[in-house]
Amino acid sequence: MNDPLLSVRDLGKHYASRGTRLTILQAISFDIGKGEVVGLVGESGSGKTTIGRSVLRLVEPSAGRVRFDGTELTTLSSSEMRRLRPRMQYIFQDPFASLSPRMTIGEILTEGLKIQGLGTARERLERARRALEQVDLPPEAVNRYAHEFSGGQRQRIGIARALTLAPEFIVADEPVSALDVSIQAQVINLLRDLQQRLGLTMLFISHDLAVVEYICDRVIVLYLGRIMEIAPSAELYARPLHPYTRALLSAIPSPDPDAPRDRQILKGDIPSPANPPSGCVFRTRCPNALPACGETVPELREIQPGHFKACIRDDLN
Amino acid sequence: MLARNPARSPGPIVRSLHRFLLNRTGLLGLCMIALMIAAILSYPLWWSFKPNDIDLIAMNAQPGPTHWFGTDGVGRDILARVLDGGRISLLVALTSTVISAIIGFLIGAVSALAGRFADAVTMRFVDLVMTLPPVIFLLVLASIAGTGIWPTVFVISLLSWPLLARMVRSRLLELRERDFVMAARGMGAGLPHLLFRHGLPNSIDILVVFATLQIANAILLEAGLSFLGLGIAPPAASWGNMLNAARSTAVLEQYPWQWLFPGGFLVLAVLAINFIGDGLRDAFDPRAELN
Amino acid sequence: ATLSGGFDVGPGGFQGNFNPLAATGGFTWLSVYFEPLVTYDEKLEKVVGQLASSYEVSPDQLTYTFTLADAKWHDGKPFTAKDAKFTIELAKNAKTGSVLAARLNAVSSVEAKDDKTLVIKLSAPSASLMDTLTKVMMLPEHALSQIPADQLAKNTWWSTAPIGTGPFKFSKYVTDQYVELVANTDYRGGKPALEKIINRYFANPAAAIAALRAGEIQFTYVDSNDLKAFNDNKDFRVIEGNSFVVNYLGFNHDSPIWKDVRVRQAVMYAINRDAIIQSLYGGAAKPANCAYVADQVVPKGIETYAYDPEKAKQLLKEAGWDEINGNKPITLLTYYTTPLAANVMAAVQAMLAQVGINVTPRAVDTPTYNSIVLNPTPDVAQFQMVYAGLQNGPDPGSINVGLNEKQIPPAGPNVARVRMPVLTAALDAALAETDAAKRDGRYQDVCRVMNKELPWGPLWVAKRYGVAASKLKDFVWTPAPGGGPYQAHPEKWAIAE
Amino acid sequence: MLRYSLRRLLIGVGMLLALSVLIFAMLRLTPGDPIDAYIDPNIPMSSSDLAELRATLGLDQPLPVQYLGWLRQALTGNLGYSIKRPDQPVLGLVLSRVGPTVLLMGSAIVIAIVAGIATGVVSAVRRNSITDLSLSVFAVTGISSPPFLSALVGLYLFSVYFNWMPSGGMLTPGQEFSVTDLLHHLILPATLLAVAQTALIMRYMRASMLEVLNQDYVRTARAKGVFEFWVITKHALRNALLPVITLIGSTIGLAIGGAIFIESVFNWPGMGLLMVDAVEGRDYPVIMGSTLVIGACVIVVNLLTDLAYAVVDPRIKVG
Amino acid sequence: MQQTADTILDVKGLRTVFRIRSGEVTAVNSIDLTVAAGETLALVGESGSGKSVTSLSVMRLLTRNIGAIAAGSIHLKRKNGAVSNLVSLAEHEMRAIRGNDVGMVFQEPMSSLNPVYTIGDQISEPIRIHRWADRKTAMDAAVALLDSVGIPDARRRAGQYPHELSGGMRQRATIAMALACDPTLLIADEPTTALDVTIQAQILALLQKLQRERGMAMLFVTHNLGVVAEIAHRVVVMYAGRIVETGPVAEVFRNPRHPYTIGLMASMPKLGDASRMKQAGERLAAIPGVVPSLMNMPAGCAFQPRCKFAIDACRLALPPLAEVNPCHQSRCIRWQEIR
Ligand SMILES: Nc1ncnc2c1ncn2[C@@H]1O[C@H](COP(=O)(O)OP(=O)(O)OP(=O)(O)O)[C@@H](O)[C@H]1O
Ligand SMILES: Nc1ncnc2c1ncn2[C@@H]1O[C@H](COP(=O)(O)OP(=O)(O)OP(=O)(O)O)[C@@H](O)[C@H]1O
Ligand SMILES: [Mg+2]
Ligand SMILES: [Mg+2]
Ligand code: NI
Repeated sequence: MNDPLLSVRDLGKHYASRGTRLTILQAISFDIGKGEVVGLVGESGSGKTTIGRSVLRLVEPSAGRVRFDGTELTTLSSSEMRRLRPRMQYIFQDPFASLSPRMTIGEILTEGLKIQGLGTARERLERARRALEQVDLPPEAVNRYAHEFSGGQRQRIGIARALTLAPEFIVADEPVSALDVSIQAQVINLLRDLQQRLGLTMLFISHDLAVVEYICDRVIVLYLGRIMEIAPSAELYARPLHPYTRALLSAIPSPDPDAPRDRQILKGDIPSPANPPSGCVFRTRCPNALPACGETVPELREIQPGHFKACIRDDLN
Repeated sequence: MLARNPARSPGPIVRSLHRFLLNRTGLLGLCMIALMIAAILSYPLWWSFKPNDIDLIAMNAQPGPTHWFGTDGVGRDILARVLDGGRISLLVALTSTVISAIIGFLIGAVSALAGRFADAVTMRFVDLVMTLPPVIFLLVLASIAGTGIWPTVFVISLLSWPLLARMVRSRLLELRERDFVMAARGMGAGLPHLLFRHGLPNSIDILVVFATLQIANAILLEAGLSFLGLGIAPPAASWGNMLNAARSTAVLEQYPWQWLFPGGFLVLAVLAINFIGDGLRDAFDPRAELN
Repeated sequence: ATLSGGFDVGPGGFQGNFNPLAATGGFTWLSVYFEPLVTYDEKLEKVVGQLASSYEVSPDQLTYTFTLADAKWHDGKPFTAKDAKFTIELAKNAKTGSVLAARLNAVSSVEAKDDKTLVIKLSAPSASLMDTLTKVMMLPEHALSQIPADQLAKNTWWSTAPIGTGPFKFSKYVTDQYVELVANTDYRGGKPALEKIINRYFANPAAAIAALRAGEIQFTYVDSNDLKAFNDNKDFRVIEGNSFVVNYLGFNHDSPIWKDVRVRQAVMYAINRDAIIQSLYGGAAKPANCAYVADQVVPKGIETYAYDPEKAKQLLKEAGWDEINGNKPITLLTYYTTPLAANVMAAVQAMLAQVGINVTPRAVDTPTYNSIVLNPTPDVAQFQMVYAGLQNGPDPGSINVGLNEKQIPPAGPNVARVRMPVLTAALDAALAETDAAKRDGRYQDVCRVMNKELPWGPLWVAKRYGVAASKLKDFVWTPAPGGGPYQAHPEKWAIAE
Repeated sequence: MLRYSLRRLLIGVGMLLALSVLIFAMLRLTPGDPIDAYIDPNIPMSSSDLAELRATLGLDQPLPVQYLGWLRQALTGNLGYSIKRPDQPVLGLVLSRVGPTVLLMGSAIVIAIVAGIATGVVSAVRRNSITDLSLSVFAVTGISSPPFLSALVGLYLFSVYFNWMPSGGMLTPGQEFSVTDLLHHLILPATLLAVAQTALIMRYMRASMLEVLNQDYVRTARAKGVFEFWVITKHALRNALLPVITLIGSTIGLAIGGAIFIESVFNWPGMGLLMVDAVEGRDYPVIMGSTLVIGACVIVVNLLTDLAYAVVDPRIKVG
Repeated sequence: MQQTADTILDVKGLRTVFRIRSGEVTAVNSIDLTVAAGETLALVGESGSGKSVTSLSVMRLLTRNIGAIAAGSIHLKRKNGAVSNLVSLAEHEMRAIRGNDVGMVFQEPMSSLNPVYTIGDQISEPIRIHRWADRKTAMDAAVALLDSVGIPDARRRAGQYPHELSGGMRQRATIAMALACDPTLLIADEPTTALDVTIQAQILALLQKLQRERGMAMLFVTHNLGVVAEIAHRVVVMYAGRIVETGPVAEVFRNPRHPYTIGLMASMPKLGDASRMKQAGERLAAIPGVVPSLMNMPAGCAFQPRCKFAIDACRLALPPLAEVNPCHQSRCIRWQEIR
């Protein structure tokens, strides 16, 4: 991974809201190699979407640099950015909100091509039909509206839309969390097939650790806008190092009636970004917190090759 | 979910039409307006009186077999004038509604989508226009523009857009944050694309409500302009200036047909347009088929 | 008893300006509590004394001597010649906002000989002096002398505590609602029969009529087409009077299309004035063939321009109208915005269209009209013809400003830009005629010239109406231009219980 | 909240300044000046007088000079004297009209809000019923009847024909002030003024209510066993009001437009009447003054609606 | 299951229909359910399978002019011991039951709380309505309830508005609201679906604790099999408006006898399993196709178009609920063959 496709350094994002400063993201750094699928997990409000969008400059990051295939994105002008956009696409969480209710599927799928001025109307439509086939939908769907499809089908349409522009890099923002289990499996399979067939690089956002494990090569664990842990997925699930990751894994209910039910329940809620705890942001809910945790912000350290964590308690490893 | 429908389905326009035809009140409105327009356009063929022919002997005649709607203070046939006035009133109302809808939409949409600075400037401007008392605005614009159909259209258009601009703006501010707009931006969409591919279709309901209210408003504003000696120059009839005749107590009280008929037609037209508006709103909303 | 009325809706009256020096109308009301030295009689035929018990004019017409009546101001102080001198000097001083200043130009000096004798000296004889003096309401020197002339108009005295000599005293003014006067029990003509008079303000004539019919007021001006409701109603008395305003079609003589007199005649022949008067005015107007209708100034045997569309067409053909203008629309500007005027314009337009003159009426508000027509260099396209009115009485001389070549804007209000040497000569002769007996003859000459040359197309003089409740007794009112003043004897007005 | 209000008011002052420039420029673009308005074309005056009058009023000076002169005075709180009623300072004149206008508009708006909301709720709850249909026909008729016509018809019906109401004015002339007298004069114009507003509010209220009735929290309220009446009045109504409040705020300006006809027909001594008079008389100082006062009112009302919004909706924090 | 003395809810043959433009659709068909005191019955199934309609039918909260109960009975044992058939109760009687004998928790804690009233206000409302308590007593009770659902600093929280609370706290508040009048039955319609796993674990633990303490019956709707295993005693699997399998949780999950249940279990990515599957190049065992539309139901077994075990007989007639063992039933004619 000597030449990552995407390299994020010290990404920060804050919002000013009525005088108070909300720090949503702080010092986020990671790389994604070509053809790699990186998972981003964390609780609601931890800033996953914000990272995904900042990377594509769908929201403007407040600090840091994002380098895509050798180009620094944060300093590009909006027209230069526009030219680059087809190479990186976004898949949205909510299959209902992400498709315009007033456009036919054909219009939705050709929109990107039209914006980029690619092809004739006929060619664009052909491409839309092909994209539909790629996601196992009948090409006749071009004349229908989004509301005529089920959630899973819509999510496929959302994926097809991202594919029409033949991107190299995709940010998939919780693409399956709004779907039913049976459909979820279909879409995960589809995404994985596509990724492998097209050699896509992907940032896969999810709050469901089980799903992430299935599709990702590496996983980033986020808490309140800070990275807690990064590790190859097999490694992470086998040996989670950070107390937060452990808690997350333990909270997932298992359908296996024989599974042990001695789970560790985190106390309280994720704190507000308006007044994050000092030091380690997780310490207020951490079962292993020490007084020292409140003093310094733990840095992200490489504990084992490729396995990073931001926690001062090495005794837990 | 309707996912398992037969393979070929008709195009979006045909389906909008279909949805409109499903709407019973919309159709009723369409019939009303069609009848009215047919009458307005064809009346010279079947009605012997001309709108501007005076007949000082038959003045202020009651509705009856010769003059179905009676005559006015100089003996002009009210039916002919109502129909002839309908041409002008509907023309003025429709064109000025279209123009003010365009202005209001563009200003509101640009304000919402073109960044904070543009937003602040345009919204302050809209506020300014909205604080200006309409009488003064009307008077000044009108005296600059003069009389006639097009100046009237101009004045009415310029007076009516700010409220729409505000409504469109707040709708699009909300829309801007929606995922599918984000998706379009992610594909490199610029302002015009966002304006017309996303902003416009998603403001249709606001535009329709505005248009239905504005048509009534435009006809009334035209009446107000005639009142100030502007607007449609007499003796050309318009529903507005015919209603103005009711300013005279004699007409108001003793010759009510002189204002009841144009007033009735005005209300009918507005009612029909409201019905059509409701139908259109549904027709433009693909989701309406569901229930 | 209290009399309420809408004394201000109607000819030119406007409440809010309580300063008689600045008033161009509303004298019906003002003269209930103020009084001029002289005034018109009830029929508006001759000038009679009011605060002046008598007056004399020197043979050279340059010295006027007034003997003043024994009157008292409402605050009890006696009215003297010094007050009269003070008032006339104020009226002469344009700084006070006086609209009479120019008309009093001829006055060279005003002397108070003694308390009861006032002498006015003129630099040149003026036929209109007495008419002007009827509008000069006497003001108390003791109340106003302290106020600098240029501040006078802005003083609140006028609407809070004005003092006059009339039969009623100012009591209170409720902004934009009404003015209340109470009886001046010391009035020299006797104690008024009414206790109070209330003048209510109506922004809309329809509302005034509603109030009259609802019995809230006992008197108001009424438009001729609103009379129907009152004519057969024994609770009301309709009062009819001459408006002294001639309505005319003014040709803009700067526009080439009216150069040929045959075109102007054609306009006259094309309009069926009798029909309009009968139907639209309901007979409440008299046709005019020059600026006048009063018998003594209209000579016999002038052309009556009876309706004759064929002749009109013939005349137009002879004049070559097709070359002059043809079918191009001609703007017919007017400041009359009443429903009646709209009907008249429609009728005129239709009648002119029959002979091939295509006019487009345009009714605008008064300031717009004035700014167009009084503009020294008007836009002829906007203004080729006007439908307007001009006051022609009680003093026939008032017509001069609208027709005399010397009065073309900016000098004066000859808005039609009439440049007719014969007419100017006739007018000048009439105004210079100091012999009252010969004056009517001179005016007849003016009328003849007008009738022949048609500087305007004279149309008619409408009647004006007021309606009073029948229970109102001894109520004297006449629809005088500007509301008068005239001898109305408000002290005698009474209401039958 | 206080700081927010102050900031808004400060912006408001800037707006008023901009407004004054705009009006000043616009007024000078209208044909005719105060002197033109002063002249009765039937009784003409000689023109030398006119020039002199123009000079005393300063109308012969260049526009920026006139504006600055006006502004300098205005900043000291002196809005000049009315031209048509020279003995009345504009400020006093305008301020004396604010009360009646606020009274009239206020009662009309209260009527409109109460009636509009009530009918809107009824037609949303009984949607597609006969009641709903007739209410929407009423609304359309209300929206499409010209204000002067409804005022005149109302005047005729209630004052002349039935003789229930006085024909105009705010108080019976010559009588002592009494509240009943005032109400007696107020009720008809206020109701007529409210008609169009009612119709408008009703339509928006209906749409908004239909939206809210589908919300989860309405279902939750029913699941708690709340009486249907309270479900609608307590749980749904308050939420449905939110968009309507904005509407009310932004149509205040238009309502003033409608008030002009009512005020002139009913001779209500308010801003509308003053303004019409001033426009007819090209009484520049009064027009400037009253526009600024109306502008200030609109700004304050908008601020108040925003604050009201924050009161009704706890999610909105102003400041 | 037999109706026993402590059966709280007993639904028999419930059929609920919706009126749509083109006629009527049956959203829920012949549903039988019983829940005993202290017991949790889970209702699982995919979106649109009729879980919410079932729970709303029990509450009789279907919008009157759209949906209605067409057949069946719903017997509820009330707090006072009386058993009423909710289907035949008048609206005002039903109103007295809602929030009093039956509490309900909805999926979206944000949208099911009224944004313009404080939490305390909303929680005390059922107490004021059903117990005629005055404002102050009701508020005190609300604070106590908030405390019991584990919200720290309950008095201050009671004065806050929903938007000022986090998602987990909001859901706790709606639970407090449902429990305000000590109902005999709590219906929870996907109460944890909108929450994070960590918060979900908290809420599940809370519900279990409350149920133990109060001994109420619970009807728990969810689509997450993990949650079912965690919280429920018995499970009802629904598909397209009908029950396809029902039985004790452990039994059904260990030994599913309906292809749909089997598919559901298989399509869930299992923690720790994925890395192995990835290495082996295995795919997740997804059920192909989508849930059929109510307007367009396949003939016979509703699941047969997606079922890999389907045979011709499946298309002919609706399979009956077959008894696998006395407490375990499956609506599949091949239940014995499939594993
Ligand atoms: N425009 C904004 N203004 C202020 N705060 C914002 C804005 N957008 C997001 N936030 C805040 O940023 C934080 C992170 O939001 P984000 O959407 O990235 O979270 P997430 O991890 O994607 O959560 P979820 O799982 O719910 O999608 C949240 O606390 C959110 O409230
Ligand atoms: N108001 C309604 N009008 C028409 N059909 C409805 C209505 N409400 C629900 N339905 C239909 O009834 C069926 C069952 O819906 P229900 O809400 O019970 O599903 P669910 O199992 O709760 O799904 P989810 O997991 O998405 O909550 C669905 O097909 C739905 O489309
Ligand atoms: Mg997110
Ligand atoms: Mg549900
Ligand atoms: Ni989930």
